[in-house]
Amino acid sequence: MSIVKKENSLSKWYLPGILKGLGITFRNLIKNLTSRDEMLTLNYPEEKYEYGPRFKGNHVLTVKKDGSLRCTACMLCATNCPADCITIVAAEHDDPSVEKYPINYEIDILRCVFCGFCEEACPVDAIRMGPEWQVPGVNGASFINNISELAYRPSLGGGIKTVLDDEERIKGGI
Amino acid sequence: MEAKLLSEHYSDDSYIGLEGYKSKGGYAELKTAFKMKPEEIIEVVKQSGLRGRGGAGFPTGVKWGFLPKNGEPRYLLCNADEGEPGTFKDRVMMERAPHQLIEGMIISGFAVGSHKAYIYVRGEYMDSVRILEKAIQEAYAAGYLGKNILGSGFDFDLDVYRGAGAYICGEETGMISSLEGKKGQPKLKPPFPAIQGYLKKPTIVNNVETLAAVKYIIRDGAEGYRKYGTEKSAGTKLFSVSGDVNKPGVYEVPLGYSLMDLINNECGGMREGRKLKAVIPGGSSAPVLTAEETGRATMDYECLAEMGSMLGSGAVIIIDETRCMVDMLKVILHFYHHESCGQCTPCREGTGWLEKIVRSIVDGNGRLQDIDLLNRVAENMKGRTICALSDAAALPTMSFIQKFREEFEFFIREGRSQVKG
Amino acid sequence: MFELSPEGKELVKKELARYEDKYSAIIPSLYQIQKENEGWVSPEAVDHLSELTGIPHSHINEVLKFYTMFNLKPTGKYHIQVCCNITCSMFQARELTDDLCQKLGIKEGEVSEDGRFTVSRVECLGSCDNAPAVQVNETYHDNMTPEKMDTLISELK
Amino acid sequence: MPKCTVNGIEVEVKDGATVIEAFMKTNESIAHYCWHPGLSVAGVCRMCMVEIEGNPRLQIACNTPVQDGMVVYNNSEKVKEAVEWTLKFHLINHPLDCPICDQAGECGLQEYYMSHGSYDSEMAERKVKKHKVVDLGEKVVLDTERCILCSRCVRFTDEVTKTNELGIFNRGDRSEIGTFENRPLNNKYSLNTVDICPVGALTSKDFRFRQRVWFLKSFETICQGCSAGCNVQAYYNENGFYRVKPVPNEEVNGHWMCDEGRDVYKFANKEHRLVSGIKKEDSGLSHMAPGAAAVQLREDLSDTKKAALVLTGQYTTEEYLKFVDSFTKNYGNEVYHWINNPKTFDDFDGILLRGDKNPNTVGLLRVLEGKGIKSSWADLEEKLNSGQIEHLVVAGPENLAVFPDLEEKVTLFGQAQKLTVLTPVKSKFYESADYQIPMKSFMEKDGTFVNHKGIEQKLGRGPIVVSQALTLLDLSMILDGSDFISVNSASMGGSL
Repeated sequence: MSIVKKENSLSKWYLPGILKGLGITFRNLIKNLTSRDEMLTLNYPEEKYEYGPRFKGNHVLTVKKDGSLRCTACMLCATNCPADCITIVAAEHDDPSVEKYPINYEIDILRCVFCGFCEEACPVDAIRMGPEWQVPGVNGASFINNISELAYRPSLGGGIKTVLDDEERIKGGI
Repeated sequence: MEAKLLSEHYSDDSYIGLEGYKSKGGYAELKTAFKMKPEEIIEVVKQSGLRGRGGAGFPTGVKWGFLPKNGEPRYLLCNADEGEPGTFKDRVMMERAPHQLIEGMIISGFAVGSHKAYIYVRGEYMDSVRILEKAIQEAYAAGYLGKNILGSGFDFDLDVYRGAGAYICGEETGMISSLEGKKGQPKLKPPFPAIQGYLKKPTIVNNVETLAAVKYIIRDGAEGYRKYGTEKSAGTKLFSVSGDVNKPGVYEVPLGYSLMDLINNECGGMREGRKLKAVIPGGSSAPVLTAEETGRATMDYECLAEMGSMLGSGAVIIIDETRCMVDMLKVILHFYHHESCGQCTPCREGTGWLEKIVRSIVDGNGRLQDIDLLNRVAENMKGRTICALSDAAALPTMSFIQKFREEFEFFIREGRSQVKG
Repeated sequence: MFELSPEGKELVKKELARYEDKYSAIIPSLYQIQKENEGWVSPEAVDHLSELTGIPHSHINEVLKFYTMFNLKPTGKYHIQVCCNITCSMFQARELTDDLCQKLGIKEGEVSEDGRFTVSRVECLGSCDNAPAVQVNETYHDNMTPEKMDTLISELK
Repeated sequence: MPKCTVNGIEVEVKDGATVIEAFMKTNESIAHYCWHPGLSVAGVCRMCMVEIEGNPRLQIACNTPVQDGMVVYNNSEKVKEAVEWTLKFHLINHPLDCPICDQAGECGLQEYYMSHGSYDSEMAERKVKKHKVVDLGEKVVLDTERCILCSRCVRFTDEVTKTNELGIFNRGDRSEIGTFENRPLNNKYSLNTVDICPVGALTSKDFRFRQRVWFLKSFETICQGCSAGCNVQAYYNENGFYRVKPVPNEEVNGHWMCDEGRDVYKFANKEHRLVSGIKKEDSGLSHMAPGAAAVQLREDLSDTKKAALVLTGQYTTEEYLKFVDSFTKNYGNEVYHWINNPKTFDDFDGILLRGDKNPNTVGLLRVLEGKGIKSSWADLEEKLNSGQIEHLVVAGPENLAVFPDLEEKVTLFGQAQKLTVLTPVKSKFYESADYQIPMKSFMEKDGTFVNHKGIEQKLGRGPIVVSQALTLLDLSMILDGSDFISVNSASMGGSL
């Protein structure tokens, strides 16, 4: 981008430009000090930016009304995952109306590209991409999220419940 | 104009017993038949134009002709599993004239070369079973059944088998399955029963009325029998009339008889003088006729087929103006859903689907597109299965919708029946 | 454990010999079992019959569950079967059934408290000229009305 | 031999063949559920509708015999619509279980929905509910809701095993398959019902939920479980083998295989395998590369005067040829045949199962005969008992489950001064051996098995599980003096 500046007599001198620039800086300094709401930057990490509701951050496994995992271990997310970062181990559930559920569900968050394909592939609304994204860890292992992290981490407050429950599903004949 | 051929003595109680039956000319034709050659009997039956009275209307003589021409053992089965809603003529025949059937069966057995025959009676007809069993005992005692009947050298054994409640056993191969001690599921054709039927042996299955009529064909000859009825639908037929008429019951009239005459003359007109709305002319699986069509209809195979309906088993259900057709269809479809044997997918799933759609209309949850859906489901059930049960559910559905569409639309729009207010 | 009476066993044996194929004896034998077993066929009875005839129990079970005249639950002494098919339903058979159930305080298929009655809807009984038709055990009752039904019930008691 | 035209392709079929068989012969696709070449015709699914020229009504191909000059097609609009509707009827009461259903990915309903359906469901009513997760004994789980009542499994138990466990109960859309009172389906061929089930109604407990089928690759090989030599398809992914299924071969196994044979993939998986060569030394067991162990074995054997070889019928003919040749050339003619279960060796259950639980007994006997080796087991026992054998080399079995006498025999072999066990699998009984050398399993190598009838069948090599393991061919090269391992084993074929 080229900016064409109009030559005038003042611009030939050094000092006026400097003073003008300092003026802008000083004005903003005062503005930032007096009205902090309008400040454009954040004091990260004390302050965090709030993203839109459709932001694709760390995964959340949703739960049913009774608090158990919604996931049926169909593996469609793992199939659809382009980064191959989802590992699921399925098992037989005692309740025949549930039948199949994951005993282990791991997402390697360092491999994840946050594309959201898992969310789209899920037939039962069991996985969603949540608002969080900045989760620090001390070694590689701490970036492999398991069920307790994905479904029941403290920030979720006991798990995100899906709207449709089994009873409603059966009632609706789905 | 009642033509009493088979039903001449039905009102006579003594006709049930052997003595009474013999005094009215019973077992006379058996002697005549034994003087003929089996092929001659088949030929006479062919000539007489007798067609199956159970529903399909297939020429009986032709059916007999399908049997292999060798000495292979074969079976004659009498189909008395009368389950078609609206039909009750076979029960009347068995209970009023058991020996007539037995005599017809011996002659038919002689004609087709069978030495073992069964009468498959539906389970509910316990009275018929008792009466038949007693009659068979009498016939054995009198030498009409068993070895070397009347010195003719012909052996014939007859037994009664009691069904256990399944409409589908009225289908000939379903009946054979049931007789073999299996579920009464119809068998794949080919092979046809005449080639491979009961226990994989050639088998002929005929309706009670068909077999009983053979006696009269022998008595009157082919020409004598042809005096009744029309060119293509020869003879007389027993009609079970029920519904909104003053005198429901079994009436024997020649084929080709006017349906309105049947209602007005034989059945004493409409009940309480109400207006005729529709007639189901051949049992619940026959497409319905409107009042206007009823006025033109004659009771024979051709006329009804031309009108898109069928003669079926001759069960005439008269419906007057106070009846809701949507509700009637629901009852009919419930029946077919209940009775589908579950073998072929289109019928198993389709009958249930049809009933559910009509039920949701009756419950007030119908959608206008349901009417077309019903039609399309029925259309795609037709002719896609082993037996005709799926057609039997599809045909009335299509005809009800075609002829009484506005009643269905009213029901869906208003959530209530048009006629019951 | 259910076991057929000696006469029942005799009948089964006779039926086995009566038809060309032993499988044909299943239906008559089940009728006999039903008669001796309070109006229904229990799984033990199927086992018993299988042992008696040498026919696989799954086959007997197939037959048992296919035909509607075999009851899979105990029934009352009088099994009142109301035809609710086309002609009978035109003549208020369904209302009659509901009425009857209400009077006896049972639902369809249940046994009344005194063990006397079971009510069920059945398909066409072949008595359409006398609609609505009712079959109590093996006897037909024609042209039923609520009043006639009341009389019938009181007679059966 | 009548000729007919199928979708424009002329084809000649056997007398009495049906139209569907003509379709199969031309490789024209035809939708079908109930028809199975190994079972009787039921004609109930109504999917195989075809149009026959001169017949206004659509017919089912599976029950229509081919007549000479018949012109049949199933690519007309009329047929396509009929098939789509029949599929609709199949699906209206089918539960949406695909996410949890093991059959997903190889399901007939999914397949035909993609090829013949792709419509929006018009079923607004409640579906029929039936029994789910019905336990049918040790091997099979039944879901009656998913069942499309094609009756293949029922016909299988009626016609093939003749055990009659399964039946279809009730009627209409309330029909359910099942066993009487949910009794177990425990015949020796029960898992075939799972294979032939076109939907997810019958699933195998062994395979259930362990893997989605689209993650699996497969190859064809020969079952190792007994001398019947059934043709099988083995399924695997990077974590190992998951299941085997039969492959039709009219001459050998028809369309079936036994339940025992379904377990043959298990010992080929890593957790059961011996992965390194083990030499017993005074200081304890020393682990080394298999090739190195083999070289040490060669050196050890070269000092021996009396060496003997024991062979089981679990290796390929090629291996026997070469190895027996090397061994006899280098160490003399002492070669013996270990028969694992002499009492039941000649048993046959009338369907497939053979008492001889080795896949290549006939191959071994042919090789021994060819080499002119006649030995009796009694000889070996006597020589062992009298201490006449200095070094015994045993080519042990892979499938330990069929060697009930393993412990007893290994104790017997221990009487030799030195014992070498060549084995693909680990066993605690081998711990006393001086050498344990890991071998490749039948899944990982080429070669030939000769079944009881004498039919030679080639193995299809799958992925390599233990890349360093040897074959008898490799070993014979080492015994012959080479220090290189042949190209046969590690360098070829994909590795897990």
